[in-house]
Amino acid sequence: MNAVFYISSLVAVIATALVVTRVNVVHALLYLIVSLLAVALIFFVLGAPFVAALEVLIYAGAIMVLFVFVIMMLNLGARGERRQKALLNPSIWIGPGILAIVLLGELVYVLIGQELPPTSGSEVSPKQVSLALFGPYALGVELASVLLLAGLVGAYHLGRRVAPPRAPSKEDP
Amino acid sequence: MAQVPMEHGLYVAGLLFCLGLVGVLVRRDLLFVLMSIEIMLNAAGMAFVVAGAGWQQPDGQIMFIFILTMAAAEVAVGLALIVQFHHHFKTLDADAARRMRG
Amino acid sequence: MCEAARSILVVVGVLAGAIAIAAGLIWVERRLLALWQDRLGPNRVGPFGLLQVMADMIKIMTKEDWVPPFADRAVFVLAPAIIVVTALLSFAIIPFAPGIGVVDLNVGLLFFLAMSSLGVYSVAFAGWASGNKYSLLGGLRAAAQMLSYEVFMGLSLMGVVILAGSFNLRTIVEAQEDMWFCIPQFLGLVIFVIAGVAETHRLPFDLPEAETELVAGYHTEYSGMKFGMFFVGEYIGVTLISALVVTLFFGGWNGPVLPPIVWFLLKTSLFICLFILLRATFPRPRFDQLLGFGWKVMLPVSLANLLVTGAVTLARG
Amino acid sequence: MFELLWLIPALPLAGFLVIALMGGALARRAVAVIGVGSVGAAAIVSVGVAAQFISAPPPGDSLTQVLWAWLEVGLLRPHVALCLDALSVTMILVVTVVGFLILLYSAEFMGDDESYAWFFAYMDLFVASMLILALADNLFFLYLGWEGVGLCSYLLIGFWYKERENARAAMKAFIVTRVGDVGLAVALLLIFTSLGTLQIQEVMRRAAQEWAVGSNTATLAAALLLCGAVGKSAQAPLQTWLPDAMAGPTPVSALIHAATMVTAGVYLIARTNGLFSLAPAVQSVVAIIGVATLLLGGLSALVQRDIKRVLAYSTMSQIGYMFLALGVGAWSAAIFHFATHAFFKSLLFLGAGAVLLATDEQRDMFKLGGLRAEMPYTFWTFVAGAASLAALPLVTGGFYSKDMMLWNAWTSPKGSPWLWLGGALGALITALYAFRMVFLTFFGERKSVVSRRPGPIMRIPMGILAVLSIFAGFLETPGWLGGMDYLSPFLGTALPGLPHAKSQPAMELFLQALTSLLCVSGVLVAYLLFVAHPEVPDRIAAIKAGGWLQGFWFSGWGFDRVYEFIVVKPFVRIALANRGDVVDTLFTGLARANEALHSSLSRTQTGKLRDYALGVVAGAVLAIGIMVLL
Repeated sequence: MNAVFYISSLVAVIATALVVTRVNVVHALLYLIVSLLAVALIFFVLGAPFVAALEVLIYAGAIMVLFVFVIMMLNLGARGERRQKALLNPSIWIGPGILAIVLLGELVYVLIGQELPPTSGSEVSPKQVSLALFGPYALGVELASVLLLAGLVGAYHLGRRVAPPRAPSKEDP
Repeated sequence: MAQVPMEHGLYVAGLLFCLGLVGVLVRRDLLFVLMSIEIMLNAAGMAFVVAGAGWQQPDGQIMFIFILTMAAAEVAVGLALIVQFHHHFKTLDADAARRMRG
Repeated sequence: MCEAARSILVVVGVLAGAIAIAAGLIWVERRLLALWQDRLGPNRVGPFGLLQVMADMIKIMTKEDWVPPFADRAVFVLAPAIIVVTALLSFAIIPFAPGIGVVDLNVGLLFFLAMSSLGVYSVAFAGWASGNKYSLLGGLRAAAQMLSYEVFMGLSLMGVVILAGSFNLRTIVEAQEDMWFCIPQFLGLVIFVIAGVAETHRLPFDLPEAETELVAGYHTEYSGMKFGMFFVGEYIGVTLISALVVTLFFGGWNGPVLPPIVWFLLKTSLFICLFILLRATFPRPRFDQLLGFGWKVMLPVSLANLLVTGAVTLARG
Repeated sequence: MFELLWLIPALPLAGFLVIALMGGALARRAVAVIGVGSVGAAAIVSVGVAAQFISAPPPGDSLTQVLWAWLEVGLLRPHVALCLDALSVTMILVVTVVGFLILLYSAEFMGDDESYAWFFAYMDLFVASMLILALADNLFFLYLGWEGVGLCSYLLIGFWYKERENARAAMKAFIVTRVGDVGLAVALLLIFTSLGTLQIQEVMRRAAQEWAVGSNTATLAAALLLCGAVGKSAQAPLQTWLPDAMAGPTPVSALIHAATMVTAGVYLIARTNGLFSLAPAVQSVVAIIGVATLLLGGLSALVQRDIKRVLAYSTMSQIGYMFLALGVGAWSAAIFHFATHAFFKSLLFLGAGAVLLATDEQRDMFKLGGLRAEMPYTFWTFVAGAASLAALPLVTGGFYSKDMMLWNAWTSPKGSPWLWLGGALGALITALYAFRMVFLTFFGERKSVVSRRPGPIMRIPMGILAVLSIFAGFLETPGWLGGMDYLSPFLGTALPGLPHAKSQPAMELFLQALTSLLCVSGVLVAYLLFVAHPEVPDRIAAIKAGGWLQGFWFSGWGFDRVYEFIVVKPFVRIALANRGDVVDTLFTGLARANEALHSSLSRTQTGKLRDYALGVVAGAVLAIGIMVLL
C-alpha cells in the first residue's frame, strides 16, 4: 500500500504542475481533477476514508463542476489559448519560482529536525470524525454553516446582473 | 493501509502548496488564479489529514472538513465575482482591473 | 490464493454482468416500450429479436470513428469513457449477496455519490469539447441538472444512513432484515428514484439531450463506439440506480425461499422495468421547471425527511 | 435660606442656558423677562441669604455648601462648593442688585438690537460667572468664574463685532487680561504644589503655618496673585485694555467694566488677604500700584473727550483707590469703596448711556452740552453720581468711603503720608474731571439734538442707583459724624481689621477738612474752566508744555505706544521674520519626507493582483524564514 501512496503523490504533483502550466483552462481543470482524485487516494490509503470520499464528492465533484460550469457559461477555452500563451512569457516564472522554492526549503528544513510518528495505517473511521465534529467542534460546525450561508448570499448577490454591463473600461495609459 | 513517514505526506502537501502558490503568482487569468488557490487550500487540508493520520486523531480530518467548507464558500463567491468581472471587462485578465494603481 | 482468485472472479463477473445487462437492456427497453405503446419493436433478428443487440453492436463498431476538427480532441475522447467508468466503478460497492461483492467499503454510500458526481464531467466535457453550440448548451444543462439533483440524492440517502447507522451498504442491507427501509423512508425512496432518473438523464429528465430542442445535446457530434459508450453508459446507470434502490430500500438480497442473489436480481429487474415505464409515460418538462422543481420541492422535502428521521431516531434513543 | 445658596449662581446660569438654547424661538419680551428675571430672582435670593446671614450668622461666620466633587486627580480634589462669608455676602449683594438694575435698564436700552437674545444670554452668563467667582470655596472653582467673566467680557466688548474696531478692542481686552491670568494660573499651581490644597480657608490656614512672613514663596505667590488682579482690575501697567473696552454696549461697560468684573482683582486680593499679609513687600507694591494708577487714570480722564473713556479712566482711578486701601491693609475700606463705586459708577455709565441714546451715539463731550434742560432726570441722577465720584463732603456716599480709605492710608501701620498725599491729590483731580464731564455735557450751549429720552424702565434703575450712591455712604461714618459703623465690623468677621493705632479725632477732622476742601475746590475749578471761562483750557493747551501734557494724558500716558513699541512691534517683527515658520520647516520637512516616501511606496501599488500576491507571499516567506532560522 505504500506504493499506492507514493504513486498517488507523484501523480498529484505532476498533475498539479500541469494545472499551473496549462494554457487551456479546461485541460488545466482536468488535471486539477486528476490531482484531487490522487489526493483522495492518498487520504484513503492514509486511513482517512471519510475525507477521501468528501474530497471526491465535494472538491472534485461539486466545486470543480462549478468551474466547468463557469467556463462553459463564459464559453472560454480554446479561444483564449493564444492570448494565455502570450501572458506566460518565461521570465514571469523566475520570481515566484524562487519564492516557492525558498518556502519549500523552509518547510523541509522545519520538518527534517522533527521526530514525527509514521502514519499508522489504521483507519480513523467516519464515526470518530463525526463524534468529534459534533462534540468538541460543534461551534466550528455552526461557524462553518454561517460561512456557507454568507457564501450563498454573497454569491447570489454578486451573481445577479442588476445594472446593464458597463462598456469595457479603456485600458489605462 | 500505508505506513509511510509522516514527513513524506507533509512534503507532498508542501510541494502541492508551493505549486499552487506559483500558480497564483504567475497566472493572470482569474480562473487559473482561483484554481491555484484551490490547490493551495487542498494542500493545506492535506497537511492536516496527514498529521491527523500520523497522530491517529480525527481532528485533522475535521480541519479538512472546515477547509472544504471554506473552499466551497470561497469558490461560490469567487466564481460569481469572476462572472461579474467578465461582464465588465470582457476578459479574465486580472490586469484589466488595474485602475486602482498608485 | 483461492481468496485472490475468488476476488478476481467476482470483479470480472460483476463487470461482465453489468455490461451484459446494460446491453441487454437496449433490447428490453425497445420491446417493453413497444408493448406499452402498442407497437411491435425489434422482432426480426433472432427469436423475439433477441439478436438485435448483436446487430446494433456490429453496426456501431464498424462505423467511422470520427472526431470533428473543431473539437478538443483529448477531452472529446475522454468524455464518454468517464460515464462508463464511473458507473461501472460504482458497482464495486454493491453487495449482491452475502459474500458476493467487489469491496466491502465502510464509506460505500459516499463512494457511490462521489462516482455519480464525477459522472457529471462526462456530459459537461462532451458538450464543451464538441465545439458545437447545441452540445455546449446540452452540457451546461447536464451540469446544472446533475449538480442540483446530486444534492437531494445525497440528502435522501442520509435517512437510510441514520436508520442503518452506517455508510456500509452491506450493513445497510443487513439492517433491513426485519423491515425494508422503503417503509420508514418512503419519502427518501421517492426522492432517490426521481434524483436517480435525473442523474441518468433519462426521460422525463433527459433535457441535456433533448432531440427536439438541442439536436441530441451533448452527444450530437459523437458517433461510432464513443456514442455507443454514452448509450451503454446510460443503461449501466439505470441498472446501477435500480440496484441501489433495491439495496437501500428493498432489503437487497433479503427474501424467503429463493437464494439471495436471485432475489437481488429479481428486484433489480423490476425497478429497471419501472424506469422504462417512466420513460414510456411521462412528458418532458421545461428546463427551468426541472431546476425549480428540484430546488423548490425536492430540497425542502428531503431536508424535512432528514429532520423527521433524525428526530424520530433521537426520540427512540 | 442658606440651602438656597446654590440658586444664586444657578439662576443666571439657567437663564443663560434657556436663552442661548432657545433664543431664536423666544419673543423679545420673553428673552427680557428670562434674562432680567433670572438675575432678579438671584438678587432676591441673595437679599434673603444676606438677611439671614446678618440676623443669624452661621457658626464661625462662614458657611460652605458643597454641591459635588468636581474632579479627583491625586491630591487635587476641588469641589463645586460655595462659601458664604461676610465678604462674599457683600459681593453677591452688589453683583446681583447692580446686575439686576443694569439688566433692567438694558431691556430698554438694547431694545432695538438685533442680537437681543445673545446680549441677555451673555449678560446672564457673566452674572453667573461673577457669582461663582464671588462664592467659590476653592481657588480652582474661583478660577472658573474668573475665566468665565473674562470670556463674557470678551464676548460683550466685541458684541457689535461687525465693526472691526470693536473686535480689536475685545481681543485687546482678552489678551491683556490674559497676561495677568497667566500669573494667576501660575499662582494656583504654586499654591497647590506647596500647600497641597486650593480650598481658600485651608490655604490661608496652612500658609500662615508654613510660610514665614516675607518668605520667598509667600512673596512669589502674592506677587503672582497680584499679577492676576492687576490684569483683571486694569491697574498699571496692564490698564490699557479698559478704555478700549468701552467699545461694548454701555450697560456692559456699566456692569462689567465699572461695577463688577474689574473689581474682581480687588476681591481676589481681599479674599487671599492672608497671603498678602505674609508678603509685606508685595502689599506695599499693591499700594504703590494703587496710587500710581489713581493718579494716572485721573489725569488721563481729565483730558478725554469721549464721555465713556472719561468714565473708563475714572474707573481705573477709583480701583486704584481700592488697591491703595488693600495695600495699606484697610480691607474693609476697600470693599466699602467697591460697593459705593459700584453704585455711582454704574449710575454714571447708565446716565452716559442715556445721553448717548438720546444723541445718537455722540460720545464727544465737546459736541454735547446744554442737555440739562432737555434731560432733567438724567441730569440729576448723573449729578448725584458725579458728586459721589467727586466725593463731595457729607452728602455723598463716595465721600465716606474715600475718606475712610485716605484716613487708613495715613494711619495704618503700612500707610504713609505720601500715600495719603497721592490719594488726596487724586481726590482733587477726581472732582475736577467729574464735574468737567458734568459741565461739558449738561451746561453751556446745546450742540446736539435730543432724539429720545429714557423711558421708565431705564429711569427706575438710574433712580435707585442714584439713591444708593448717595446713601450707601452712611453705612460707615467718621466718629464725629455719628460714628456709624455697620460695614467694618460685619466685614471684620471675614477680613482682618486694622489695628487702630491711636484715635486722633483732631487729626482726622483736619485731614477730612483738607480733602473736602480739595474736592470742593476741584468742582469750583471745573466750573471756572469749563463754564465761566471755557477759553482757558484751550489757552493752556496752546502752551507747548500744556499741549504736550494734554496729548500725553489723552493717550493714557502713552502706555499703548510703549507696549506697541516694546511688545507688539517686536512680536510682529518676529512673526513676520518667521513667516516661513522656522519651526514649520521641521513639519513641512516631515510632510515632504512623507510625501516622497508615499510616492515611492505608491509605486508599489501597481493595481496588478499578482504583484500584491507576490508582496504577501514574500512577506510570509520572510516571516517564516525568520521564525525558522531564529
